[in-house]
Amino acid sequence: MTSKRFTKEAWGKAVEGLRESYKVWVPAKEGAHHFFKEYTDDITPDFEATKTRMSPKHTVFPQSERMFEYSLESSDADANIMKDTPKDYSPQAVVGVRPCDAYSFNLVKINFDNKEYRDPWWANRYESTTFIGMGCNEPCSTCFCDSVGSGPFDEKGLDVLVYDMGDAYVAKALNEKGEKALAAMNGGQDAAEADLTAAADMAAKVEAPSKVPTDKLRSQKLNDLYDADFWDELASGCLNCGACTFACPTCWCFDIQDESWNREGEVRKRQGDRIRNWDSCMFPLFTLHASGHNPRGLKVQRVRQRFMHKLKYYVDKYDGGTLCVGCGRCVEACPVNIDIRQVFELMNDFSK
Amino acid sequence: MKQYTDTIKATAKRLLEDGTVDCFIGFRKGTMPMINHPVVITDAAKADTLYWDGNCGNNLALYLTGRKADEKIGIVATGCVSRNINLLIAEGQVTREQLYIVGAPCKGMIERRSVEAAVGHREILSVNEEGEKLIVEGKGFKEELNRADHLQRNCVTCRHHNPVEHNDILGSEVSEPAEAPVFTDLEEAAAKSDEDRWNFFQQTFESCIRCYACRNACPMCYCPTCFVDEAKPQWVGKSSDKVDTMTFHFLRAFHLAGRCTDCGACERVCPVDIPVRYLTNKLNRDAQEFYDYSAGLVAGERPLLDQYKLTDIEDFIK
Amino acid sequence: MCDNCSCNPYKPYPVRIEEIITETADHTLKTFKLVFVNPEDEEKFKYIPGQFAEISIPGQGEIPIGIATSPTEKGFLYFTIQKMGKVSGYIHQMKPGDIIGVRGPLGNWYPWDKMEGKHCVIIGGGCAFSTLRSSVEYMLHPDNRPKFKDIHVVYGARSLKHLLYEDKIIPWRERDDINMHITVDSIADNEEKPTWGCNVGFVPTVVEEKIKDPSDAIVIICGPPAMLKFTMPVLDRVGFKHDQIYLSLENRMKCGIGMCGRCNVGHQFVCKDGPVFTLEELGELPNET
Amino acid sequence: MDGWEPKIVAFLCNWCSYGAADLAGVNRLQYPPNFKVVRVPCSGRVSPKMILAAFRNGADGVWISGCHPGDCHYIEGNYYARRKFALFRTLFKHIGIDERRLHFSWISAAEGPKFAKVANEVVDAVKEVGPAQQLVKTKAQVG
Repeated sequence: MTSKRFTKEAWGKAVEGLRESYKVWVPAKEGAHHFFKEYTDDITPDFEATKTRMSPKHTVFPQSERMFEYSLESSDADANIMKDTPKDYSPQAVVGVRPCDAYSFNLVKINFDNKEYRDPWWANRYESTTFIGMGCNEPCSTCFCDSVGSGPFDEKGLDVLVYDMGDAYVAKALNEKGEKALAAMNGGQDAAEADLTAAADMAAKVEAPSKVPTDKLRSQKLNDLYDADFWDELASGCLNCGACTFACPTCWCFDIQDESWNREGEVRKRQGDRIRNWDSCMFPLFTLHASGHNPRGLKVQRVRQRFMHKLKYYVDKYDGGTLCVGCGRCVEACPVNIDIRQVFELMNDFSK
Repeated sequence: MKQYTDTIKATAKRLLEDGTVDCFIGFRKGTMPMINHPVVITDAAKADTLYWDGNCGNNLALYLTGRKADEKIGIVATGCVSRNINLLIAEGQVTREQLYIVGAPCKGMIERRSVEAAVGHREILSVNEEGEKLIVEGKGFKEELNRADHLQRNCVTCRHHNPVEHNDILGSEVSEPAEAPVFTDLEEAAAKSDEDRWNFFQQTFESCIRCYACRNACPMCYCPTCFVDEAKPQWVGKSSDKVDTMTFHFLRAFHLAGRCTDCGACERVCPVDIPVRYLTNKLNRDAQEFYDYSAGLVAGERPLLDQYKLTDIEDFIK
Repeated sequence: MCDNCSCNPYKPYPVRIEEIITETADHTLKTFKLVFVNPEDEEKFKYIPGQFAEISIPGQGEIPIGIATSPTEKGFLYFTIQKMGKVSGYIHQMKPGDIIGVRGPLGNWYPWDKMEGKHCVIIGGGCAFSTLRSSVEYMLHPDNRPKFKDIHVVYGARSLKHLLYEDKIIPWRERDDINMHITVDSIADNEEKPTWGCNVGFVPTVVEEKIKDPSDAIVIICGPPAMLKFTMPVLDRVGFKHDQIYLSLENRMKCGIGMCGRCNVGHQFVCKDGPVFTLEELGELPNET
Repeated sequence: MDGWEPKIVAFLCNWCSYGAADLAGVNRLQYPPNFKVVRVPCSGRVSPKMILAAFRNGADGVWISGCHPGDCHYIEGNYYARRKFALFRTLFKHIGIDERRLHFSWISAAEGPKFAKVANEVVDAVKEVGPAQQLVKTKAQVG
């Protein structure tokens, strides 16, 4: 596999050049925070950005996405028939993605692309995406990636791993996709063996500042955790807003909505769209039946669902790790400081 | 602050122990700098975990709605929170008899974003309030800031620092500025053309992610079914489309006309830093100008839009 | 790279409403007879009794509804829909000839492999009888009937006016290869008692009276929560083990394919891992329905 | 814009302005046909979300008309409406929408001529501002 060394200036140019063959996403500052933005002429990438406010999940799974479109005008021959809407699956690259965020796509994949069903939009976009990740030399204080199966230099979700060596970036292709992307980046030189050794040495020393326990989650009884006594107080301060779920790289829940509007210039000729939007288990509407019955009508039930899904249901269902990559975004985004690190402790160390 | 914290702990413990209240609503110290964790405790043994400082900007009156009618509730209330309590009583959401209000005279809450900006967005590991100073520490830096320079914007324009309704009060009342506040953003908006205002509105609210934190943080947003969630008819779409987002924000703000105490909770909780008070403040100022009305100042007073005078302005009606 | 072909699990097959049958006198339940606009779609829509589909109305949305026809009935699908929310309210106003969509079939089905060679007890109440209609129709088909031993069906409705599928259930009573026990909660004084011998009483009571032997039998049950709550103890008393009892659940759904995240009970998705679960499986899950 | 005619949603109180519209018609008073009338039990019944719904669905203007103060069939509905709309109007302008799109009037059932006059004024005012673009729900701007 190829490895290249770029000066920081050359790297900036190389990423810019990558736009010729890829749609490129980069972290860029907007207001006080960084967000992953499509790299256009009016965007200034900032590869020093530690953690973007929102995860890069929207690069594969946009907050709102048109699924189908249709005419509601009965005089049209194709009225009420769902039509595919044009999609662009040309190659895209998410540059500067952090290893934890990239790993989140591995965890989410089983939801959207499994042996029973394949979500065409998520799966096609995922396949067309190359993750060019930036290792974390200095993880934030809220990070706990290495407790949950990822790490500051975790390669699992990445196609290229980039080390920030202070004066230069060392980029290492990890697979075919990565090779291809790296080949499309001009201006670097082949990395020397010493570069790679230095990078590996540096990476080996980095640890996420926060730690969470996970060893007992699998063996806990599901119903014991469900009935545990800590949920009420934990949930008491929750606003039931969706900030945590929207910021989270692994929260995949969505809603499907039909909306219609008047065709331009014509008042009664209706056109419609079927759109899917991010949804949140924090919202009462998420589970409300048309009859008015709601299996998760109480705040505490919804808070429990979020954490149980991440730290128990997913763990049990797929017999793997947690549905959490330790990015710490929810800890930062939560307006009432509900801290998932504490929930890990409560759930892992729970005894009846 | 230490004195407030100690008194809150002791009061909550006493009230829960002697059965004056069934639960007590307060804050715990957060796990991160500049954010605390609102909590409802029912166990006197946990009173010791309560805490108070300048990062208690969430409006605790939020937790008063939807509770049982016979539940006795203890709550810490700053000026704005006490006004919200008055409103909730007037709107029949809770009764005064249910409540034991521990008043907290307030010198304004700290604006996290402002402190973060002041240290150039380096990661902050701790912020300590020492008198009028804020000691901000992070990896490799320690800076001292003036507390007064980093208050929530609503606290700067606040004229009601002391609780208007309380059973006990923490410490002594603080002085309240007499002069009328200046709302710079409203002044600027008024000077703009319709088109510029529209563009500003659109750009400001465009980054909304529809998480509804602003709505959910507001103690006055307690409708069992919010208009956003209504399906028959559906008033507003749920995608991140601009028109839907703007419709949501416009109507959310309007539902607070004459009911907003400008506690700033909505703006504080926004994960993408939208200045949502831009809309509610306009309504607050017009309520003041047209009807000489500020929400929740007088116990028992009906909300603005639930009352009228024969002489109300009508110069806009043909 | 094929969201344009038919393997897109979100894309409904266009269907035409062929006929609308008003099932109950209060007009809250209607059965919609749907015919595929493209006849070749019927081949693709291969279903097994117990499955459901998303009824897709452009401009309104989708609702998950149990398939009431049996695969042995060719050329059309039945969906019995209660007027309730936005989409079901809308379809109740639609007319024959209107085009809508059907997406599926979705979910798992009743345990037909396990039921072979066994006695079968089918218990249903209210509008939940739809997938049970499908099941009985399927079992009574000459090709299938020999596979099963005795068939008992207990079906309850609120009143005579709320009985579904009278064109089927009354003739079934006459057959000697199935034991139909139809019951209504009550018959009003001014109502004529039907000549075909309807029971009066709640489903659990009728189950207690008619079902005596749990050995070598499978129970499939689908109905409103109250019916389930009071029938379960009866089944216990009769001696059914929890792995002999299969329930069909319902929950709010959107995608129907286990992706959108809302219909889970514990770690199981009602839409994909269900809707049919054994009572034993449900015992392992949180009581959150 | 040649030949463009504004679409205006008029929320008319059943007890007064709706009757006035009738009366104006019966008296053959000329007023423009640009209105889609929604009959409401009281001007106080009109909720801000209804006004927004009109604009979202392509209205170029909205006109709300109720009984004169003191004449409300429900005694005081229009007094509440007056406060509500005073604030609504300023918020509407605050977000940058031209106030000429929004009209309010008190017209009794006997005031056929006033109805015709105000109707003309409303149409003229909306024509001045032109077709509405803001807050109109069209194809969602999403991925």
